[in-house]
Order: sequence, then C-alpha cells, then structure tokens
Amino acid sequence: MLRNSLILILILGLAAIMLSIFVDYTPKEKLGPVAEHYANNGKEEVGAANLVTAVVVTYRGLDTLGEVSILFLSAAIIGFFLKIRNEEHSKNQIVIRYSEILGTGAKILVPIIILLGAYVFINGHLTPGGGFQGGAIIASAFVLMLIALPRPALNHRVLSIIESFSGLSYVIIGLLGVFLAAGFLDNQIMSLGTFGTILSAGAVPVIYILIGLKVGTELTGIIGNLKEIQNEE
Amino acid sequence: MVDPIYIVAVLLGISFSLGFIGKKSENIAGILSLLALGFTTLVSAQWFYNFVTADIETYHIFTTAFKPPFSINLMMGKEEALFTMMINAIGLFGGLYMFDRLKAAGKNSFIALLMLIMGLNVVVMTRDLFNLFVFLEISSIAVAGLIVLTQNTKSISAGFKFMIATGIISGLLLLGIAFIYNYAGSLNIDHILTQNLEAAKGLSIAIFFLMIAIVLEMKPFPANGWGLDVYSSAESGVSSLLSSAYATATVFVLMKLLPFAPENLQFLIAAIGIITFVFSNLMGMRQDNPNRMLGYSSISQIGLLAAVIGISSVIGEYTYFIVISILISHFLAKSGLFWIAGIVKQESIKNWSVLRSNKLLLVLFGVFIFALTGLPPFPGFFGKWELVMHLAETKNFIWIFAVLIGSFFEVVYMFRWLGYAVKNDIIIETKLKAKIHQIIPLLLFAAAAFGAGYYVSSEHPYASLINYLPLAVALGFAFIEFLPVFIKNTLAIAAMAAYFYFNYESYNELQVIFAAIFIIGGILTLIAGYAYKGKRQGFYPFALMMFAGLIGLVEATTTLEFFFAWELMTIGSYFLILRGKKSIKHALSYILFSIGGAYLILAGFGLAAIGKPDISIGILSNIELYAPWIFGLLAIGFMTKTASIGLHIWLPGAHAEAEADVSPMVSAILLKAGVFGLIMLFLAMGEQFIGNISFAYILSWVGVITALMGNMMAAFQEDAKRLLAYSSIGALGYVLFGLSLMSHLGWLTAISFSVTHFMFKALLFLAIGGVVWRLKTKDMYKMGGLIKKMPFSFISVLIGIIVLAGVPPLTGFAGKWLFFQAVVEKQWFLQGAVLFFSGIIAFLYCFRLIHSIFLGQPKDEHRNVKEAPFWILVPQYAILMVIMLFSMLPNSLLKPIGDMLMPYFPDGAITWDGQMATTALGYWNGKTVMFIVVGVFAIVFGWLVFMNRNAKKVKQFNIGYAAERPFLPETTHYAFNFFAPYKKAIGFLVAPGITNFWHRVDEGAHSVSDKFTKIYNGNAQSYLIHIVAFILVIYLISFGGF
Amino acid sequence: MQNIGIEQISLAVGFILLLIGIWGMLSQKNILKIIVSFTIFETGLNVILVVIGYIRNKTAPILDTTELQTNTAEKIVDPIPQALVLTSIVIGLGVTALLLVYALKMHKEKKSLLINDYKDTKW
Amino acid sequence: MDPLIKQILFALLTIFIVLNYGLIVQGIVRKIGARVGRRYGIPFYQPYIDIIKNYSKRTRISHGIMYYIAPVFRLTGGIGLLLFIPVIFGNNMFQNFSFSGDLLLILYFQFFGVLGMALGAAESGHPNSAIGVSRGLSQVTAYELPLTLGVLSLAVQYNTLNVSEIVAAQQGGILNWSFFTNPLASIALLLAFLAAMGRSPFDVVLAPQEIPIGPPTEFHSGFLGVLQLNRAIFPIAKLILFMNLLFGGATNWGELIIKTFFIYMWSVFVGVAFPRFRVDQSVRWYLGVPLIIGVAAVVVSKFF
Repeated sequence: MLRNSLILILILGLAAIMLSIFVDYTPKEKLGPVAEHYANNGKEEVGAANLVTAVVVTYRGLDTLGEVSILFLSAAIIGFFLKIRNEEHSKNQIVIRYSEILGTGAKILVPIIILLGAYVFINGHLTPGGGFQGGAIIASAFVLMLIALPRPALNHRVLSIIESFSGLSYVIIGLLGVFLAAGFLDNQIMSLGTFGTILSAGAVPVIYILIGLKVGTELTGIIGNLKEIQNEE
Repeated sequence: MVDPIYIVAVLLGISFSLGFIGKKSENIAGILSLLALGFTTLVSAQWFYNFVTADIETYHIFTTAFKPPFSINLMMGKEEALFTMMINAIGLFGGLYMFDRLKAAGKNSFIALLMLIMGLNVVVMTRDLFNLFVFLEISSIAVAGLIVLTQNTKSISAGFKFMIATGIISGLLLLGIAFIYNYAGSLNIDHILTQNLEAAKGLSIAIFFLMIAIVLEMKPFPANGWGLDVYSSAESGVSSLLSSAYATATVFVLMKLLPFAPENLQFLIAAIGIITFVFSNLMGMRQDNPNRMLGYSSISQIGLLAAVIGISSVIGEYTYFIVISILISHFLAKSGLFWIAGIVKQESIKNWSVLRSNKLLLVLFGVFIFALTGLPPFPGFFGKWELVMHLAETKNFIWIFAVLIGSFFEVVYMFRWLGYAVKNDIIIETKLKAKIHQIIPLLLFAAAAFGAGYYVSSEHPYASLINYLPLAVALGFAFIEFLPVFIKNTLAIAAMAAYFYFNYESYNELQVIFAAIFIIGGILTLIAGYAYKGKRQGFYPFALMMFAGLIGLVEATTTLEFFFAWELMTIGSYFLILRGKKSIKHALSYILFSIGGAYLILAGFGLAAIGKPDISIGILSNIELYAPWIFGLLAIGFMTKTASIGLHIWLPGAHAEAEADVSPMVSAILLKAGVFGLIMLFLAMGEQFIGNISFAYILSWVGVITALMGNMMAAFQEDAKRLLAYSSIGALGYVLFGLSLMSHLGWLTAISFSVTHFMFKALLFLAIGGVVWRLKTKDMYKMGGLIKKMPFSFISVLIGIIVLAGVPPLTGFAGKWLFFQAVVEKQWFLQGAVLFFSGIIAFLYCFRLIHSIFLGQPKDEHRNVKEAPFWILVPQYAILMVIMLFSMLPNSLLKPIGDMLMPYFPDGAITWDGQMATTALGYWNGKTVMFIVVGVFAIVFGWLVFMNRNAKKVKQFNIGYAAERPFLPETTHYAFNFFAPYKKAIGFLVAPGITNFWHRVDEGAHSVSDKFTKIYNGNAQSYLIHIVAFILVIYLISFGGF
Repeated sequence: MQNIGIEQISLAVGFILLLIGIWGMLSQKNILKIIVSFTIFETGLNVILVVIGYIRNKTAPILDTTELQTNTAEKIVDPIPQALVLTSIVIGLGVTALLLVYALKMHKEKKSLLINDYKDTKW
Repeated sequence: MDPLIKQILFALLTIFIVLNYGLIVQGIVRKIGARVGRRYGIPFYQPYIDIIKNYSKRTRISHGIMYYIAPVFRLTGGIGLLLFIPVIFGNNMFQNFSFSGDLLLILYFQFFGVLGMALGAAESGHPNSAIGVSRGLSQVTAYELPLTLGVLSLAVQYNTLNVSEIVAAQQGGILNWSFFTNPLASIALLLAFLAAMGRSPFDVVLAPQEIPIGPPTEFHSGFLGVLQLNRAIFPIAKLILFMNLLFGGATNWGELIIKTFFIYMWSVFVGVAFPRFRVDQSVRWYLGVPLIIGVAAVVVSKFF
C-alpha cells in the first residue's frame, strides 16, 4: 500500500513536470533553422524527393548507421543469448501443428509480401517508406512462413551472410564517400541523377536497399531464433 | 594521421563482416576483432601523441558533404583522443583478457564487444545530441548483451534490471533532446550553445532531463542499484568494460554537455556526485563479494568525477588535470582489479589468500589497489592533491571533508582486501594459474599506471620537481628479487650510504639530524638483515620505499613533495608491517590511521596554500587565514604517526608483530617522521591559539598523557615486543611534550631525545628480536634465565634499559635532566610531575623486560638455545658504542642541536664549559658523573672481588626456598602478571577506553553502511522507483517547485 | 487558449502514454506487463517526437509535386523529428526484442514471470 | 696538594663519617623499636657485628654475574648519591662532588643502585626476590609523584635546582626554612619520605614475614655485607637531602647529626605506630592525599 501510494506520488510528480512542459509548449509556426535549410536545399544537395529519406540517409546518415547497428547488435546478442547453453538440443526439433490451408496461403502470400517490401525500400527516396519499412515488411513475410509452415527452412547461415554483406557494403559505401566525395556517407559518390526518378539521389537508393536487406534478415533472424527456442520446449 | 572516422568504420565493418565467418571459426572472429581494436587504439593513440607532442589543432570530422549543424560531425581534440584511446585500449585488452570466454560464447559476443567500443567512441567524439543518444543506446544494449556472457539467474536478472533502468533513462534523455530541438531547432551541440535561446521553462526542463539522464547513466546514489547488481553478477571482464569504458565515456559526456546546464544545476550535479562518492564508499565497506565491492568503488569514483566536473566553474582550468588524473587511475586500476577478480574467482574477499599462490598476480593486485586509492606515484594522487588544493583555494571546506572522508572509506575496504590477500590464514589449496592472454593486459595496465603517474606529474608545475630517484631505486629492487638476501642487503646498504654521502652536504643542520636518524639508522637496522637466509622476497622494495619516503620528507621543499614523501613512506612501512605474523588487523589499522592522518595533512596544506602564489613549505610560516585550523589539522596528522594518545591504537600490534629487524625500523625510525613533521610545523607556525588557549598547551597535555598511558600500558604487557611498542608510544609522548614547550630547552630535549630514543629503541628491539628469533615466542613469562645463553643480547638490553630509564650516568639521563630544566623554566609543573611519574613507571617495564627474559629461572626447553644471530648483534654493538660516547661526552650530541636551535630560540640556551652544562636553574656534568660513578663502582667491585674471590658458582635452581627445593622453573620464575598489585591499584587508568572507542567507531560505520545498502533490495521495480524519485527530488531542488 | 489544436492534444496523449508506461513499469509485477509498459512508454515518446515536428496546415516533406519544390520551407512540416522518430522506433524495437529474450530466459531459470522473484543480487 | 686528590680524601672522610653514623643510628633505631615493643632489643653496635660476621662467612656462592655485581651497584648508588649531595653548607670540601649535577641528578641517581640491586636479586632466581622487586618498583612510582611535586614546588620557590643555593636561601633563622616558608611542599615531601625510607607502613618490599626480606633474600656473606654498608649510607644520604631541602641544611657535622636524627625519627615514629600497607593500598594512598597536597604545593608556589 505504502509502495503504491509512493508510486502514485511519483507519477503525479512526473505528471506535474510534464504539465509544466505542456503549458510552456507553443505550436511551431515555421521550421527551425536546420530544417529550413533542408527544406530549401535538400533537393539540390541530396536529390531525394522524400526529404525524410534525405535526412535519414544523408544528413543524419551516421544515426542511421547506428540504427542499423542496433538492430544488428540486438540480433547478434539474441543469437548468442539463446544459443549459449542450448547447442546440443538444436537437432531434435518437435513438429508442431500445421494447417494445410494456412500453409498453402502463406506460400502464395510470401513472394508478394517480399515484392512489396522490395518496392518500399527501392522507392524509399521518392515515396514514403524506406529501408526500415521495407525490411520490416520482408521480415513479416518470413514471420508468416515461420508461423504457417511446419519446418520452416530458415537458413541462418544465408541470413547472416546477407546481413553481413549488406552491413559491410553500407560501411564501404560510407567510406567511399571519404575517398570519392566530400565525406563519410556522402551520397554523391554516384551522380545525383534526375530528381524524382528511381536512379536519383546518388547512393541513397543503394543504401536503402542494403538497409532493407539488412533489416529484413535481421528481424527474420531474431524471430527465427525465438521460434526455435520455443520449439525446443 | 589516420582519420578518426576509420575508428567507426573499421569497428563497424569488422563486426558486420563477422557474419561471414562460420560457426567453427571463432578464433578467426576473435583475432579479427582484436586486430580491429588494436587498429583503433593505435589511431587514437597516434592522435593523442600528436596532440601532446606537436600541439596540433582540434580536428573536425564532417560526415557527408555538409557542414554542421546540417550534418552530424565528430570532433577529435586532445581530450577526445585521450578518452577514445582509453576506451579502445580497454576494448582491446579487455577483449584479449576475455578471449576464451568470448570465444566460447561464439562470434556474436565479439560483435557485442566491438559495438560497445564503437558506440562509446562515437559517444565521445560526436557533437550531435541525437547521435549521442543513438550511440549511447548501442553501447548500453551491447553491455546488456555482454552481461549474459555467463548465464545464470543472477546475471540474467541483473541484465534485465539494467535494461529496464537504462530504458527509462534513455527515454528521458530522448525526451530532453526532443524538447531541446523544439526550442533550438537544431541538434548540434555547438550550434545550440552559440544561439542565444530565450529562457523558456520548457527548455530548462528539457535541459534538466538531458543532464539528469547523463547523471543517471553515471549511477548516482541512491538510484544505482541496477548498476551495482550488474557489477556483482556479470563476468569480471564485462564489469571492467562497464566500469572503465562505459563510465569513462559518460564522464566525458558530462564534460561535454555541462555548458548546457545552468549554474545551479551544475552545482547540484556536483553535489550528487560527492554524495555518491561518500555513500558508495561507505556502503562499500560492508561488502564481501569482490565484484560488488569494486562496483561500489567504481560508482564512487565516477561520482567523484561528476562532482569535480560539476564544480569546474569553481575549480577553473585545472578541472581537466584533476579529472584526467583521477580517471586514469580509476580506469587502469579498476580494470586491473576486475580482471584479477576474474582470475581469482572467489566469492568472498576473505578467501583471497589464494592469490598468494601466484606472486605476480599478488604484486599486480597491490599496484592496482594503490593506484585506485590515490597513493603515489600513481596519477590519482596528484589528482586528489590538486582537487583539495583548489577546493581549499575556493574555500569549499565541506567539499574537502567529503572528498577526504569518502576516500578514507575506500581505503578502509580496499586495504582490508589487500590485507586478506597478502596475509589471511584461510588456506585454499588451488594454485592460481592465469593464462598468458590474461596476464598481458594486467601487466600492461600496471605498467601504464606507473607511466601515467609519471606523465601526470610531469604535467604538474610542482609535481615535476619531485625527486623520483630514491623511489626508482626502491622499485628497482623489485626486479632483482630473485637474488639472495646477502647481495640485496649489500646493495641496499650501499645505495643508502651513497645517497647520504652525496647529499648530506646540501642539508641544513635540522635536515642532517633527521637524515642521519633515517638513513644511518636505516643502514644499521638493515645490517641485521644479513641474518636472514634465502631471498626474503617483498622486503627490500618496500623497506627502501619507506626510506625513500623518509628522505623525501627531509628534502621536501614544497608541500606537495612533503606529502608525496609522506605517503610513500606510509606505503613502504605498511608492507613491512604486513610482513609480520598475525599482522592483518594491525597493518590495516596502521594504514587507516596513517591515511587518515595523511588526509588531515593534505587538508592542512590545502588551507595553508590559500592565497599563496606557490606551495613551498615556507608558506606555512606566513599564514593569515585559518592559522589555528591549519595548525590543528597538521598537528593531528603528524600525531597519527607519532602515535599520540587517542591515535595510538595501531602501534602496539603493528610494531610487536613485525619481524626482528622491521620492528626497530618502524619503531625507532619511522615514528620520527611524525616528529620531523611536528618540528617543521612548529618552526614555521610558532604558537597558535584557539581562543585563549595555546595549541602548545593542549599538546603538552596530550604529550604527557601519552607518555603516562604508553608507559603504564607497557608495564602490563606480557609480550616483550608489545611492551617495547607501548614504550615507544610513551617516548613519543615525551617528544611531543618537549616540542610543545616551545623553548630552547624543550626543543633541545625533544630533538636529542629523538636521537637517543632511536638508539635505545633500536637496540632493544634488535636484542629482543634476536631473542624471539631463537625462542619463537614473544611471551616473556615463557622465557627466563637467558643471561647465560645470550650474554651479548643481555648486555644490549641492560644498556638499553638504563638509557631508557634515564638513570645516570648513561646518556638517557641527559634527556631527563633537560626535560626538567625545561619544565621548571616554563613552569608547567603539573605536566612535569606527570612526566616524571611516567618516567618512573618506565622502570617497571624496564625491569620486567630484563628480569623476565634474562634473569630468574631458565626453562628446560631453552637449554640449548644459542646466542642471537651474529648479524643482529652487529648493529646493536655499533649503537652501544655510540651510546657510550654520548654518555661520556654529552655535548657532542647536545651542543650541535643547541646551535641549530639558536636562530629559532635564542633564549635559555645551555652554556657549555667542556662537558659542564649550565642553565639558568641547574647544572650537570656528564663526564664527571661518569668518572665518579665508574670510580666508586670500580673500588667497591674490587673490594667485593677481594672479599668473595672464592665464591662458588651454583646452579640456578639452588636457592633457599623455605627449606624445600622449588618445583618447576615455570612456577618458580615469577614473571606472569608481574605487576599485579599495581594493576589492582591503578590499572583502571589504562582500561581500553580508546581502543573501545575506535572499535565503536568502526562498528558504527559498518552498521550505517549496512543500513544504507538495504535500499538495494534487488527488486528491479524498486530500482526504477529510486530512479524516478531521484529525478523528482533533483527536479524539485533544482527548480524549487514544479 | 483559443488555439488548442491537434498539437496540444497529441502532446497530451504522448505525455499520458509516457506516464502510463512509467506507472506500469513501476507497479506491474509481471515481467511481460513491464515490457509492455515499456513499449507504451516508448510509444509516448515517439508521439511526442512527431508532435514536435508538426506544423499546422503543412504537408509531408516529400517533394513529389513541382509545386512543393519551390518555397519548400513554407509548405512542409519538419522532416527532422520524423527521421528521429524512425530511429527511435528501431531502437525501441531492438530493446524490446532483447527485453523479451531476457524475459524468456528468466522464465526458463525460475519458471516465474514475477519480478519479485528475481532478487538474487542485492545489498 | 692536588685539589682533586684533596677532594677525594674529603669524600672518603664523608663516607666514613656517614657510614659510622648510619650504623649507629640503625642500631639505636632498632633498639627503640624493640623498647616500644616491650622487648629488650639488641645492643646499638649490633650492625657492626653483623657486618663483620657476614664478611667472615666461609660459604660463598654466586648465582651469576649480575648477582655478583648487584651489591656493587647498590653500594655505588648509595655512595654516589651521598657524594652528589652537598653535605655541609659553607664548607667547600664537604660539598664533595655536588658540582657534577643538580637536584635532578640526585633524584635520578637514587635509582642507579635500586635498579642494579633489582637485577642482581632477579638473577638469584628466587621468586621472593622478584616479588619484592615488583612491590618495590610499584611503590616507588607512587611516592615519587608527591616527591617530585614537592621538589618542583621548591624549585619554583627558590628558582633554582642547585641544592647549595636552596640551602643558602634558607639561612638566617628557623623561619627561613622551607619547612615554614613552604609548608605544603614540605608535607608532600615528608610523606613521600616515609616510603623512601622503606619503613612500616611502607615496608612491604622487604616484608620479612611474607617474602623473607624480599629482593636480597638470596644474598649472604660478603654480598650481604656490602648491602649492609649501603643500608647504613643510603638512608643517611637521603636524610641529608631532605635536611638540605626542608630544614636549612647544616653548617657543621653536629648540626647535621641532630637534624638528620630527628628527621629519621619521623619515619621511625610513623613506622612503629602504623601497620603495614599492601602494595596496592600504599600506591592508592600516595596517589590520594599526598598527591593532592603536592599539586596544591605546586599551584600555590606558582601563583603566589
């Protein structure tokens, strides 16, 4: 009881702090100095129609690299976290219930979903969406597979090679920026192309494709790992 | 130079490409990772080197083609270079240390390691708030992954607590960043700071969240249970990463973001830091698990750094120096200690005696403990010094107190731990084997600790003046430990003799006197070392370190040098004392009192330096502010070494349990360091007053009570060496009293008595040491009748006690005579009477000593004992000759001292006419007294010999014992509880009140510590409540309302 | 306060979600519920981030029409918080996944999902 | 004649006079004691007989070197003490060797013999000896405290530690004696004097009934003879010291003998009137009233 009232007091206290922020908050009328720069020069500097993508991949490219790393790191940690003591059990998996309709439906849906995902990340610099979103969609296809199919043929080796390949390529593209263009992660290692087309915005589409692949494989890997653990029990 | 962006690129690239590597090739993954870390370490080291040597300009790394604030930029300055170097190094060596653990966990664990280091690198270098957030998240997730490297309930639940807590913290960080962006329209730190933002409440709350999140990342008390649990349950290697790498980076972040915080928040952070420092160390005292204890220590150190950073506006330009010195010490030592803990794998520090099975680890352990506790020559020492100096300069006295008390708590548990490792009786049969990849990082870090100490001191305007030669020689002996005692002893004596020979001409009279006590005395006692066989490992480096410290005291020209030497001497002597039997407790109380005293001295020096342009010793002589305080602090500090009453409880055990030649070193020589300090203090500051009462008057009472109690306790001891130890307490009471007289005669007495005390106490301790050497017992009542077996030792003791008792005609009387001349002149009769009384009590124990050991009935089992070893006798007889010389010619000792005192105390000097000393009150002629006594003695002796020329020698047992033969030597030898009636009459005066007092202080501190640790109940939600409550409280304090 | 609009409402929602999340983390005993509370907390944060980027009557920062490509700054909402929120979501995803794995492992250790059962390290 | 040799001859003369005086007084005191106890008692020359008897004993055994030289220490202590005290005021020759040191030398030199004797007694290996020494030393510490305070008080009063000067300051009439000018110090000193003489009630050291004779219990023949010589000289030396300090000293041997005899009688009277104290009792007693008087003496002479 004492504890609950303490918690209540604490929450009320936090709420009071939030309230003072809230009271002080006035909605913005115009963009801040940095955003204004992006809005006015984004088109020329990056060449991506989607300004958010321009910010994500180029202006704040290092953040995105970190973001990718976080996913990669989480996946890696989950990998060894789950595996450490269970190496010997991994062989004898138990077959779970399986529905024919679901399985067949999934087999039809999976390629379509993957295609959608690929579309989303390939067009990331033009339309809403991007590598993360596309990657998540691709991963959802694999999730569907994992749920629907009896022995999902999830080859972790292949996943991790794709993952590593895309990650490494991302870093290398970033480094190419140092050599070929103005700095790390500069997208102008390739020509900016025509504004608004697929082949525009320099390396942005390439990066987004890599991110899409990477995110897709990573999320799949995480869920696959969890799934396998579940199977063991 | 290599662009720092490669640090990020290489670490990321390698960790991404680890995915290509197959399951069975963890070795390749590991080696690749280490190579990557090695590369990054080299890169940042190269930058740091260039910053230091070439003073190049700060380098900005821009990502993409755009300039900040439009893109994220990194910065590589001198500080960044240093911090990334530290982080990369701990990554490299921590990885090397954990290599087999990581390998066993698979290549993904290497990814976690690389990511952690990469994240922290960017955290240090980035100039963008959100980027900081992202990479901080990477690091904390990586830590969360590494925690479960060993999987058990403890580590998993600790990891969960860690994740939940950092989740909330980083959420709040993000909240703060979001609203800062809302108000500033930018995320670039420099850009935000250069804008003149209007002061909005929302902005200040946002900044509050930003800062509080960073502070919480540093695990402030009491919102730090989650961190502690991680320290105590994770793999040691991981804890070392958390403590050294992660915490280092957060320290840097705090430095980086500090300009955001308004002044009051800065001070609040400082206050949080110092509270964390004090309380974590307080709670560390009750810890038994080494990892958790190190956790408390880590948190406290980081708290201290937060405090320093928080008050950087007060400290000024030296903040960087202080932070770096303390941090480097912490960094190196804490990693080293965690690593060693990982090798030892004992859950309780009591079992660390197992460390003794691996000498190298033991040495490294000692080095790290000393580095951590801020003792010289490690960088933390200079950091702490500078910190206290600046706190004093700016009159933040509470802060000084907090810093010192917190450090003291740390010393308590660290040295208890060290004591257990070196000396605890628990025997564990396993032999510790460290793998080579674990030893290399430890060795490198230990070497780096020395190197960093040297580097830091060379950056300091005064520390660079310190004479490292003696210390270097002492440490050099560590490398020839494989040689036999004979060679090492000769080398040591030669080194000391050479040092004295080449330097003594540059000393003034006072310095010569004390240098002679320290060095010549040291050589004399070292001679006894020839009696030892084998290698006597661990003796010479510390003995010489102690002497290096002592000579450093004499030579010191600045307060820093003095303090450095003081601490050095403490370390050396601590180990010498620790070498003795059953010495754990005594060595611990010795080091605690010494360090406590040293801290008082430090505080005193700090106060003394207020408003002074430099820190030369001379500043003491012209103090305007706080003079009584300075005097009091320094005096009490020095009195811990002279073991004045109240501060004496460490001495008896420490001196009694020491080895045969160490006892005289610590008792006859080391105590004089305190005397030297007091002399220096009195000379510089003269008489000081609290209100109307003179300090000197108070000290005079302290002195006489010390003398009385010391001597009385000595009379009631059964243990011969303990008796002598208490006698030393008493003797130092005399010296203190003499100094407090503040007159020519008083000082003449005190200084000459110091010399005399050296001689007779060295003589007695060596002689008794020789006896104990042969008999293997220190209990006097178990001895008896040894005069026939050990006639040479007997003569030493006889002369020793005659000098001690001050009976004419030997030189001891000179001390007594001078004392009373001085007392009557000063008219302090009550003190004089007590002093006389204690002088008579000295007879009691003198007699007891010689009677119980050498006279009376010999025991059967001692029928075959031999005379004490030759080499122990040699220094005794050398001293004996000097005693006889001074007895015959007292002015050969007294006159030079008197002349030396003339400039300070011109009045009341002794007039010398040959050996005839005259004062205003009385006179004394040592030479004629000697002649008369010897003459009468010779005549009477001749007469007796003539009368009894045919006396028959009989066996000792042949006594007229009520017509019966006595029963057993044991029952016939009246020696046990020798002064029983006396004890009955006035024994209540020496009831162990002071010891009990200190015991209660000790217990009190531990139970308080125990109470506080109860807040860490292990429940993740309680920890979250702590965090939220902490935020709320700090918010309320900072804003004074909502 | 004549201009209470979508911003204030969303901001309030964000704060309330934040507080609910914290409350849940402090008071729920079930580990899974704590994790859910954590995601609510994250969501609140993300909502707040989006609110900060929002400017009334302006459109998404995607320059797919030529009209948007001139005087862009006056026509679009702030793209930066949107980029930030993307990052924040991904980070939240990583953390949540890891937390879930922790929960799984904890359950394996003690067959319990009560947070109070995991007090092995203390004092 | 060489002044040194002359001085030595006078010293020998002093020793000779004091020795005989001491022996006779000893005999007389024992006689008085016997008479008070309604016994006949010994002849007053009995001490001479004892000494001669002891020297003539044929059985002589030694327990070791310290035992052997203990009597030497003891007698050296007694003679030395005597020689460091100026005996006859105004007579240069009978100042003996007091030029060697002042009152402090005298106070400390007392212990020379005591300590030497204690060592020899201890080597005899007899437990009673050791017990006696333990008792003796315990008691010494106690009575030295009022003694010191008294001496310090006198030192303040006369502003010197030179015994001759103290005596000189008391010349010119009975009322100039310290006994009258500084009564508190005198009381303290005279109380301490009781134990210094080792007579009842402070004779637990020798305690013939419990620990036969205490420290010297194993001494016999020539060894005991030497000790007996000391027993004649040492008390007289102390008496002379007290006479010098409190009762104006003596300008000739006659005055000396009369004054010292009466001072001696003080301890004798107390001795026959009071039973023996245990050690702890005497220690406590001395740390009670005499100590307070001593402190009072010092305080008074310092501030008035």
